[in-house]
Amino acid sequence: MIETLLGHVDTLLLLACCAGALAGGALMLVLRQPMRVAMALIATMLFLAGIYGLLGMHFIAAFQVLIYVGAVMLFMVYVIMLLEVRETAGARYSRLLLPGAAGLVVLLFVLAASVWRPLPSPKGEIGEIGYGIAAFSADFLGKYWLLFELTSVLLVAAVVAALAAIRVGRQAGDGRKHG
Amino acid sequence: MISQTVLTAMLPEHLLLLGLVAVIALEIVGRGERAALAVAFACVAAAAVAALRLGLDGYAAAPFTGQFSVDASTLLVKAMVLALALPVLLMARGELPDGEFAALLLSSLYGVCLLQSADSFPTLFLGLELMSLPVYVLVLLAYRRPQSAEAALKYLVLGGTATATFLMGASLLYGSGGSLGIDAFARALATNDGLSRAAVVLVVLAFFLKGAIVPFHAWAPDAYEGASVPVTAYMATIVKAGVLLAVVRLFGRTQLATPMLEIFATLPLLSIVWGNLAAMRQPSLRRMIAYSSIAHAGYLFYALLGDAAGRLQAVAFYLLAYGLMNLLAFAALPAAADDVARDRLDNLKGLFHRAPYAALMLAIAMLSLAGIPPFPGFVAKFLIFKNVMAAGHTTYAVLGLVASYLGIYFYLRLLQFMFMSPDAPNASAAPRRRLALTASVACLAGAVLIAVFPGWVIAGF
Amino acid sequence: MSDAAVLNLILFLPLLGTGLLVAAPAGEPGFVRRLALVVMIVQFVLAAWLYARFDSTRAGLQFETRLPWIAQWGVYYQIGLDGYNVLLVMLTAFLGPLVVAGAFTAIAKDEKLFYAMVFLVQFAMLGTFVAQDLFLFYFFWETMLIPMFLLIGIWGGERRIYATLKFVLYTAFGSILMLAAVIYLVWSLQNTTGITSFAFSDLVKSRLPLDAQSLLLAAFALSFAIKVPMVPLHTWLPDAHVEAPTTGSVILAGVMLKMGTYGFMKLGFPLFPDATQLYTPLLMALAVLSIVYGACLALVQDDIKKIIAYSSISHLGYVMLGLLSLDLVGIQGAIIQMVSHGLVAGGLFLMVGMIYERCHTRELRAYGGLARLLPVYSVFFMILTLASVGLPTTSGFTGEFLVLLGAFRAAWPLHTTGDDLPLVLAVVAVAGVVLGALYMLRFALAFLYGAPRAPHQPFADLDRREKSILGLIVAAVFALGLFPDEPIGKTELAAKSYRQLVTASRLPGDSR
Amino acid sequence: MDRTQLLIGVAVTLFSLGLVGVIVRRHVLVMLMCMELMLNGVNLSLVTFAQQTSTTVGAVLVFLIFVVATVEIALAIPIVLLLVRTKRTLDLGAYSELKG
Amino acid sequence: MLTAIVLLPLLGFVLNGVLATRLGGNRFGPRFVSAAGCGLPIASFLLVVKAVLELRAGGWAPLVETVYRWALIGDNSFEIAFYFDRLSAVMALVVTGVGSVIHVYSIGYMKDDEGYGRFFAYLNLFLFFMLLLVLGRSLLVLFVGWEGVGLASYLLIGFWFHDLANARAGKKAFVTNRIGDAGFLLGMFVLFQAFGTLDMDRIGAAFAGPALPAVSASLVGVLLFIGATGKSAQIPLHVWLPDAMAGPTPVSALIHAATMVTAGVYLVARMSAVYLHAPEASALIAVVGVATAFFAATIAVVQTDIKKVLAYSTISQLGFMFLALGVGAYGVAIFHLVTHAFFKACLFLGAGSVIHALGGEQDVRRMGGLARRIPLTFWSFAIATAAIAGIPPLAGFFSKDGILWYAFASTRGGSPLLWLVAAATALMTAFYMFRLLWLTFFGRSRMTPEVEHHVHESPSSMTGVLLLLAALSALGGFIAVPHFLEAQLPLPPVDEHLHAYETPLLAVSVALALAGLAAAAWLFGGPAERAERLRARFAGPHRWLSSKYFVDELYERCLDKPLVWISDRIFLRFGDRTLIDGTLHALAAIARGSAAVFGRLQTGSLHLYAWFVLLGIVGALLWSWRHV
Repeated sequence: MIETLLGHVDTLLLLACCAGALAGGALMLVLRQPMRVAMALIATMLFLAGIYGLLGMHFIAAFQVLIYVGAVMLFMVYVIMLLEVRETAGARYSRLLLPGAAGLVVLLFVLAASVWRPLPSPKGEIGEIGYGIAAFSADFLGKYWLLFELTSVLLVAAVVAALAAIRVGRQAGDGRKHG
Repeated sequence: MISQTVLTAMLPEHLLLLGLVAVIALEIVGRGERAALAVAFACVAAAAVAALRLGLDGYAAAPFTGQFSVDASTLLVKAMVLALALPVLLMARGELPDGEFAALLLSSLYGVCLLQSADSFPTLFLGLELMSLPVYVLVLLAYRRPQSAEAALKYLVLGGTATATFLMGASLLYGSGGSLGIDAFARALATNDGLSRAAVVLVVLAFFLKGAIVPFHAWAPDAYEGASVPVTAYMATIVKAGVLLAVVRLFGRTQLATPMLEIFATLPLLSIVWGNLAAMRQPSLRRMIAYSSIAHAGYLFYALLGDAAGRLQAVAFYLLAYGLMNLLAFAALPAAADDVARDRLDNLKGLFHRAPYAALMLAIAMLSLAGIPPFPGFVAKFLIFKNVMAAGHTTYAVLGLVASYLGIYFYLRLLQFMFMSPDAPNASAAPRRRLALTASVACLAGAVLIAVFPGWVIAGF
Repeated sequence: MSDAAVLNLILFLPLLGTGLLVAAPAGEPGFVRRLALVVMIVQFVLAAWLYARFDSTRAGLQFETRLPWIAQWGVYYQIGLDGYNVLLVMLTAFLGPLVVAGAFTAIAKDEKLFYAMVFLVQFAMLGTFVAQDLFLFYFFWETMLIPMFLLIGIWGGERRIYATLKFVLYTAFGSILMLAAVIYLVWSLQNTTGITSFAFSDLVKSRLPLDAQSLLLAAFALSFAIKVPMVPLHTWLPDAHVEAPTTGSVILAGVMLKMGTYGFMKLGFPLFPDATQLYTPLLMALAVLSIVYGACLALVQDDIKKIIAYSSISHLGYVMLGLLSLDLVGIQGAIIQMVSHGLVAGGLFLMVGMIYERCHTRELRAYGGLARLLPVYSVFFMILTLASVGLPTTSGFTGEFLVLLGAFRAAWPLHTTGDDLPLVLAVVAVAGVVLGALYMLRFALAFLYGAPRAPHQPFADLDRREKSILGLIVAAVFALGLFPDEPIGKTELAAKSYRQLVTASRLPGDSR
Repeated sequence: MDRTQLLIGVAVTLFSLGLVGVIVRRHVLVMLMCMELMLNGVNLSLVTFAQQTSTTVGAVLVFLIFVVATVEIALAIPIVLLLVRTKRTLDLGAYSELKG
Repeated sequence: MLTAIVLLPLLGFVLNGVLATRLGGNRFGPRFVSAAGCGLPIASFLLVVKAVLELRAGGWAPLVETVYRWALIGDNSFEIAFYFDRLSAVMALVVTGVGSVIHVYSIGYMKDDEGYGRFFAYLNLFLFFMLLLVLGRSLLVLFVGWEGVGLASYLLIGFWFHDLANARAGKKAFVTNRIGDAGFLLGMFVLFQAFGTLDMDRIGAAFAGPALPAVSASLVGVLLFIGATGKSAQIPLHVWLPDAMAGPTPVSALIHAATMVTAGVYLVARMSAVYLHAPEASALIAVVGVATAFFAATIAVVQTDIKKVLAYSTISQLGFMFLALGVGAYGVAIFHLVTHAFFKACLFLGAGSVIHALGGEQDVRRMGGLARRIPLTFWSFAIATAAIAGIPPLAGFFSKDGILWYAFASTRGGSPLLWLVAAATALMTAFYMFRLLWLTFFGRSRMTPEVEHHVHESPSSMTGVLLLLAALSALGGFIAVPHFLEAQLPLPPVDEHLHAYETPLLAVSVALALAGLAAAAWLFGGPAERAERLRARFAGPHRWLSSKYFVDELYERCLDKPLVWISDRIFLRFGDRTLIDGTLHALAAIARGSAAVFGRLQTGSLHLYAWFVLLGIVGALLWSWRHV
């Protein structure tokens, strides 16, 4: 019994992670406080990282935690804290709650029904790595280095854009101060 | 050797990148305001020339197999898009903080060019993002009125949704085919199971969303109105061009079959009708153009019904004519006290008596957009529907034409305002900017050229 | 200079004129007017020269030019004269100078734009007539809309916006369906015969099943019938005429309406002979309906221009009747009737314009006894009225007489074989002659006779310019009424080929 | 029901939740987070397939998505700040001046 | 030469019309007008005489003169050609002869009218078209003249156009004629599609030939006769002629008595070849003719306007002619046409002279006792009256007696019944004519003093013409027109056993004429109250007669009003405005409405936009399941 349980422990873990991720996603829609929503999102991300790990994509799991939780969400949380103190958000739901909910049901149904079919089950057991970080990074910097370069271009553009946006904001601020 | 190919094959992109770097450098040394636009102009022009030159030589290469490849038609398309960007730069002079504008425009153009050569979904994805992200901020740039922030946000959120949808589709494709090559899409189109269906649909819808097809169009009018004139022009012409050409590339030589055929006929048809009708009662030129661009997106996606052989020709020529006309319209739009007042249609009343040539140019642009001979818009429309008809979809072609009839009225309405109405009460004949004038003249010349010798242009693609 | 070159010159002279106008110095209306008039006169002279050189014994195109335009779709810039269009080209070129001269005093604002638009209309109309390539034809056909839109919309009357929008939207709707039909036609030609071509000469080789022919004919016919206009697609005409400036009305009535009938003769019927024969009864009925309907409506109008507008509907009904009779006499009559109506209606509209310049009203009630106030005017008016009534020795008679004769002659044999409809229609059409007299004389009665009465008196009788305009028109009217032999000779072969094309079945199966 | 199926199911569910979140939630920042949720759904499916087909490209794409997601937020925040400054609220319902 | 005959009056029209009106700035005065206006008709009269001589010299072989080809379509050639045979000769003589003298008369009559030049221009124009009509070889040319004289009459009736009533009368005449012309056209068409030509001699030959043509002669006959009824004011198209009296009196004499109105008679006679094969059509003509004659006469009995009386008498006489045509006595019809031209012209001109003398007074109730004041007019008028009444040996006697005889005896549809009605008509004719004579010239004067004061005899140019015409109406009967035409228009055969009746009938008709005279003399010669009493006794019938059987009112109610009503209510208001434009405006409204809806959907709320996206995705996915 225990053995069998231990035998399937990773399956259970996987199920648990999935459940957790879904729960987090669902919570995001219902929680009132943005901060709590952020927490829910972070939870979801962590659960996802867990799934990645269980699938053997440890490096992705790591980046998930590092970039998303570590960078993006931190930033997010910071902004929330920054704004929440001053600004008060309005009501929780938009007028489209019911249509949205209905949409959710239908969309779920449609998407699931579209993808719901036996897919070729993966090689090997859970936890057995599809391919290692070595192979991945080799490809990433070899076969796909164009993408790498382009990403850098994208980042440059992003930086410029962000600067521009901020500067616009500053100008507007000055405008309001002056006029 | 490789680097040699990379250099030539990506020459236009490189030039744009060069421009970007130069502009940033100028920003840093703080001389941006003056020279940025000039530098950008030079680089874009150079890139266009390079693309044209290579394209005419029939250069073809795949420096990154499976990621990026160019051939004659790709290069010519790039040349066209880049050429269309030049008037935008001319228009922008003095309307926007030049440095950022130039930089963002260049990077966005880079994305557009990338889209034309993308061979895999990751590249496509990067191209799309590289094209769109700067535009979100470009919309914001005209911070003459708070609405532009709102517009930018709407655009960003729906754009992000589009990206997510696109990626979802891509991932499903990946799942069904095990590859993210662009040809996976064609294969999925052919196969007939739920997963690939869903994948194809999601990808296509993402493009609909970017191209503003009903019911995914809602962001367009607000974004267009919120942006400043040159940016609106850019969005209406080049961004649309990028999206559409990417779609054409994505479909390659596959012929549409049901049910995708039906989706590709119905939604564009719907947006032709919707755009044409909704434009009838718009008070602002930019908003009107936005709806008209929704309708035109309809025509363009309609072209995908046509037979694969003539698809690129049709779309490219249409984009050329349509782009030139939009740019002409915006370039000819006389300056006014403030950005909001500028495109109130009421302020255009009696324009002919204040600025006859501006009025005439606007009129030409409108009529060409309406697809009335002798203006190029007619030939473009003809080409598209000819292809659709040639693919055997007679009914759809007829429906499309009839729907296009609905569009005539609101273009004429503008003519009516400019020529047949008494002068607007608070109409101020502001001095025209020389560069904008040049831009409009250039567009007009181009329009005349492609109207008189459409054959040459079509032969190119 | 070769004749073909002359034809091209005639066609592009208006464009040249537009260029000159743009270059012309601002604020010198006098110069602009004279420039416009000179250009038009040159054009007319050239046209007359070509007309003289037109060889009526040669079938097919003359003075032909054929250059590739959009080669990959087989679109050619192909123009030329043949029996179908020679008279209409002549008519257009003849009315050109008169139209311009007629506008001298009427148009007081934006002269440059005005004459430029007149030039563009002229260009488009001539192009439509001389085009021998379907794409080119459609190109010119549509091009005409815009200058007309502006002519009516800028220099028109109070409800000009409504009128001009109605005109454009009406016409454009027909054109859109025609465009679809054009594309389908060319495409099917490509599929069946393998040649990709828009040339009329190739298209008349196409063989289509009956249902396809019917649909295509419907599309073409819709567009042409709106232009003609045939009841029940006519309601744009009265508004357009009433609101348009005199020039616009003259161009409309003088030439533009003929483009509909010309389209039927050159394209609509010859391209789809079987469908045409299938639907001849319907079309004929509509033609006769137009005759009667137009006449009846003209009978109850109180607006001078509307009377003439509705009379146009009635007169063009005769043209359609003649074309549909497929009888040589009827066809020739139809062609003459086109020209005649161009002259007569054009002249009448010019005259209305002249009186309007003096009295600033189109209310028939406001007038009376003009014969005493404006004797010279009244003489010209009477002549044109009688021409419109179709009195012998005027062009109107030549047209109507031949049309009715042809229609009757075509209908009689059918009647003996038991199909009475055409005969009935022909008889009704003959009865239409009475209505014609009724409304025109009612008009003349209220207008010229009775106690002198008119607003803004006193005013001068016609001046030399107006006299010479009307003199030319009246001369043409009588010439066509007394000596129609010459023009009829020019169109003889065309009429024959038309009949031959429409009567020969071209279904896919049967062989010729 | 096998594993891939389950994971894809979860992925599309997260995607849908994100999309619906954009629809139903008024708070701007919440909405942005919902967009992130959509992307996470995509990531999950990509990773699943990558692992299943044991090809690297999927994983590569995941990395690109990380970057882009970050960038989107980075651009969204200043815009939101601007809006907040003018509208004095984070309620998306208030941002509807452009219409018609 | 024939061409010259036709063109001379046209020349007059051009000269007078251009040079002597305000069109040409009144370059030439009255003298020139009179010279051109009368000289050219007289010249063409002389030419006609010359032509007749040539004709005789040529053994009466028809002269043909082709002027030019009007049109050649396929193998159908339409030529403008003139044709001169006995019939045309007679007609041309009458037209130019009577025409010329009436021109001369007009010099005096229109002397001080401002439209002097215009008047002569119109008269010349009329003459031109009339000659075209009688000389034309093909029905086409004839039709040109036919419509042309209609135009001339239209212009001349409305000559004094400042009075709208005159113009209206002109319009009425033109339109009524047009109705007839429609029939005429159809007849022409039938003939054309049968023979491929419109030349009347060819058609005649075709009918005369051994093989009977395929076309129904009766149909042609009836159609052409419809045309004739229009021009010659037969029932039911007679309504225009009385109103046509609005024109100047010479016009009434020339156009509405002597020449134009007889065009119908000429047409039928000219197409006699057709009618010989169309007994039904002929019967119809006879019946219509006699009926017209009778009813017109009854109306004439009670008319009080001198010209109206003459007008109805004209209609009645035309009825006689058609009666003759109907029974196949074409020659006799033409004969009556000629004599009628003489005496009716004389009567009208006489009436004109009276009106002239009384300064425009036309009501016989305000005349009387003029015999001594204007003797020349009186005598000529009296002679013409006797002639029309059929008092032997004056012109009318012979022609009318011929008609009565053939109406009785012709084997081509003659019958005692026709004779009876015709005889009764003759009686009435005599009665109303003498009534007119008495009321005008005898008895006490009923004129107002100031009119009375300047009653004067007309100038010699007018009286001379009167006397000339009086002489002609006295002696015209001795011109044996039927005999002259017999070679071309043979008289119908008569049963042998009927010849016995010839003399008695002759006597009867003379008796009728005298009876009419006597009745008129008794009723109006004596004290006035006799007539009054009679009228009082038959008030009802009198009302019917004096208001012309209410035919005008009938037409007004049944034709004009409904036409206008349909045009206005059905076609204009319902058809154009409600049905067609209504539909279009509805469509436009729909477009506007949907535009508004689309606009409202664009609420600006990002939530909604996103929801649209979701909707789209769901919809597309669902759709994509089809044909899986």
